[in-house]
Amino acid sequence: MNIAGQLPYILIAMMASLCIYAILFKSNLFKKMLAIFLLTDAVNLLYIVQGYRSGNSIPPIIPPGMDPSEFASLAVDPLAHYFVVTAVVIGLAEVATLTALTIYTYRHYGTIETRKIKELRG
Amino acid sequence: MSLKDSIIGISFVALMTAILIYAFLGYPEVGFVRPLGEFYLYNTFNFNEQGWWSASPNAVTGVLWDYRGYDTLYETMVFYVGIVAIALFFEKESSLRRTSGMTVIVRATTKLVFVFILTSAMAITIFSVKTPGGGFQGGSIMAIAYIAIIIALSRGFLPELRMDLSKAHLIKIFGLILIFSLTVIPVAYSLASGTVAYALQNQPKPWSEFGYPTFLGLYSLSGGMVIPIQVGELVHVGMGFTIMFLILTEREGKKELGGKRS
Amino acid sequence: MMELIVNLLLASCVMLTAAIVYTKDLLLAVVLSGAEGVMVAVIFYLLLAPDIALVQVAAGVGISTAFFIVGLRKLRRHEE
Amino acid sequence: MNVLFFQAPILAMLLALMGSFGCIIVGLFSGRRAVEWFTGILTAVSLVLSALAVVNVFFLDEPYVYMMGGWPPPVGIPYVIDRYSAPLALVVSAIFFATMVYSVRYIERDRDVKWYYSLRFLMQAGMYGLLFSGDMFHIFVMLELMGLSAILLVPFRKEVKASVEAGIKYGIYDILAISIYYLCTAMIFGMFGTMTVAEIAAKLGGYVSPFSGGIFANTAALPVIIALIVWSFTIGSAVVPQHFWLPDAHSMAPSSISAILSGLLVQVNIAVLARILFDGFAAGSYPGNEIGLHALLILGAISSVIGAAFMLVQSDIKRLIAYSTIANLGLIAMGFGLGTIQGASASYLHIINHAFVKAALFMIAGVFIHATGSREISSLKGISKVLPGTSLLYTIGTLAAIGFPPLSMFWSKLLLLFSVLSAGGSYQYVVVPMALTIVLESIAQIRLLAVIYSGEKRSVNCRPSYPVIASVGMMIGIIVITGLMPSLLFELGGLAASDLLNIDSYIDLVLKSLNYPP
Repeated sequence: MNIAGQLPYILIAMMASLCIYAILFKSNLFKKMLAIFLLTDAVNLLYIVQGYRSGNSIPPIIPPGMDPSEFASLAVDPLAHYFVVTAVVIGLAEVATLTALTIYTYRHYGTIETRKIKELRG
Repeated sequence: MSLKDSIIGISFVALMTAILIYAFLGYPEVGFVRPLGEFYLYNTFNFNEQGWWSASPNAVTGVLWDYRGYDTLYETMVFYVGIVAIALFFEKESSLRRTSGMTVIVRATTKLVFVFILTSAMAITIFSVKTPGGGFQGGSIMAIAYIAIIIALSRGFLPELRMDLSKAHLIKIFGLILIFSLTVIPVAYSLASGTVAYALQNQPKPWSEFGYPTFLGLYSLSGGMVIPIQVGELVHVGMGFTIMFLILTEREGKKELGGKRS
Repeated sequence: MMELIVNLLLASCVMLTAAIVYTKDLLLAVVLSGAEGVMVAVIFYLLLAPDIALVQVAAGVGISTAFFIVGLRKLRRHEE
Repeated sequence: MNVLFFQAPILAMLLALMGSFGCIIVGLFSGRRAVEWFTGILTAVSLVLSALAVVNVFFLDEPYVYMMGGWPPPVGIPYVIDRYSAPLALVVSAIFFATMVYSVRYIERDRDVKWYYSLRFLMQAGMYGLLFSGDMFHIFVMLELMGLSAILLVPFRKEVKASVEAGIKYGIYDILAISIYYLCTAMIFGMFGTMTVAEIAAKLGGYVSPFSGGIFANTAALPVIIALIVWSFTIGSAVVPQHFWLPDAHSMAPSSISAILSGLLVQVNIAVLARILFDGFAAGSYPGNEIGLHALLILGAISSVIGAAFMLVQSDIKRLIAYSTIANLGLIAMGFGLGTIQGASASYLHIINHAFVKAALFMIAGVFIHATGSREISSLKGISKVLPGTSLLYTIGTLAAIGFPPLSMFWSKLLLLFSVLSAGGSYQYVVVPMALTIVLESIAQIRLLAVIYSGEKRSVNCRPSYPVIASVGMMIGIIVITGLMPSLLFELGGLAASDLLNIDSYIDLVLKSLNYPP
């Protein structure tokens, strides 16, 4: 085990836990929404970090004339990049949905603090 | 924030971090590519292994619309749900009225910049098989052109560019129809010919003969169906963001809500 | 060297996240999240992911921040 | 192999996708009748297509893998069409068809129907995808599709304060669950280097894939990943202690949506969780991975008792039915948590039966609420004198829900009890919460029936129209007919559970789906 080599994982774990804390315990709906967005960012970082190749690496776009097997031994992981593209788009859709609902909650209740919204029974 | 909240917060974050770090301690050090990634890199533009290729030099684009295209199709639909969210909650019967009072120079400059941004969005999309980019990136940039006009000038400038809400909806759905028809054409081929072909199949394979044509002679155009489907994505995403911002920046009337404010 | 820069950027992302969670001013939180998005984009670029960096700049920073600000205009600026 | 049968499940899914934007075009150019006809025809065709898939898998051919884009499993996304997923997809299609017929008159006073039908179609496509998918990341995308459209349909009547609040509560927690699942996919990617469910199980057994290699991290971290996945899916399927969003969301949604949410959405979540735990993490055979099953068993036991106990104190008919959903999901989780083939087959049958019963109950509750204009149970007094037919249907549905022989849920509850008793060891003590749940639920439901049949004749606002009765009748008919054929049900459950629990055959099916080179 090597702490320095795993430092990115540890930092990402802290970021993800902070976001999960904010979603669960913060009372403000807008803050919860921001935390959801940042949690997606944290996991995106985890993917990209895992797909990185140290040393003399190149982006996953084949330069003209390069041999595929040489390219495969040089470039970084395209699969991880793919997952992140998908997740960013999905994150925006989540934000749009939650923004719409939050604004409507504010119009109905005049507040977006979940502590103060106690219309329904538990 | 009270003391009790702080203690709960710090202990929760510490606990959660400890659990995650415990999981990550068994992970390998950062800095190597897993074999599946190398498989995509090796095969994506390999003329010697044409049964396994996606004909796209950009491996991310190849994974995006060929190897895992079905994921991306539904990711597009998730984005569509996001547009529906805004449209369902805020769309009202309102028309965009043309604004007046801007000088000819402002109009001309804006149109010029607008055309420039639109062209670059188009380029990012079409050349995504060669360079970084793609339908989503291009669509976002196209939307930024519209959003900049909405925020910096006014919503009323959009009719000047022959754009309004229902037209944006129609163009967006046109993009979706393009994506959808490219998805079902292999299935329709399979039903018509009685052979096996799979949804969203791009290139012919030894076990399944259907394939979209690939143009490799024209230097930059390749990837079979990847480019047209990216154009569909560009239109869908660009118009989707435009619709969202058109609806959201609308001035709020006083009497719009039946419910009372408490 | 590059690992060091990436780790530093990641650490500042953690700090920014903590600040976003802590602050009571929602507009400040939005601005900070925009800054965080820029840092994430820089990390993506340094880790040789130009595709993702482009998505992150266009969507993760530009459009989402605009979205948050437009949404926040219809809400109250401060947390209670 | 017939090509139409081969493509049928995917065609059903693509039709649902087409419907989602087709509705908007039809809505832009013509009126709501056209939208309804369009939706109805597409839903009916997808019902036929998923029936074809079931026929194919059971009678004509073996289970098979549909390789999306033509790519074999670790490279592309496999759709596993087997005897576990195909019948559930047929249930999804049937309930969507019934609620479609029901919606025509039920939401006729609402505006924006085109968005309503569009979101319904997307939810349907998401459910098909979740049931068939054999890829962890695809499950994430589909959870997002199903979840977001459900979150938007709950506050569809956005003028109602409480429904918007239920929507945002459901939204925050469901999206939290999906985000945690996304974190899990990243950890799985780092550990296994693949997203295919079957390959994860194979690699735990020592397999080295020609495409994606072996395992890259210490498997000591696996219990953490499994715990996070169970956490995420138990939020989605409302197992105690994460059940609090369900009564609000399911009671505040329009009744046609409540039927889908309560009958399908939560149970699709738990079916997918069973798929991941049994086939992905090889819960039965790999040591250390039973943690997920134990969590399901314990949480399920607590969940069922609490859900049934809360049923006793409800005064709102839809909340009562929603709490009954929590109790029944607890029973299903307990059945899967046993880890035996009897338990899995009992839970599987309970999922199917409960789906039809709960959909029927919510649909009739919607009729009652329209008729009396109130959601209170006390205001239902005397309704049986005015609406005798509807009340009779409701009685049959309730009797099925409490497990009255020979209706369908009797058999699955019986099988659940048997499976617990035959599991041996300390597992058999689980029979206590199970029996307690069944008794408490029966008391609450029978009290509701007693209210309906008491009181004097009263006036009602409106009577149910023909399509509404037809759709409810379809559901009740299915309940009665399946209850009369227990041997067929048992056989179906046994086949599905063997497909679910037999990890080796699942791995063979998925990883050897491409016979090239032969």
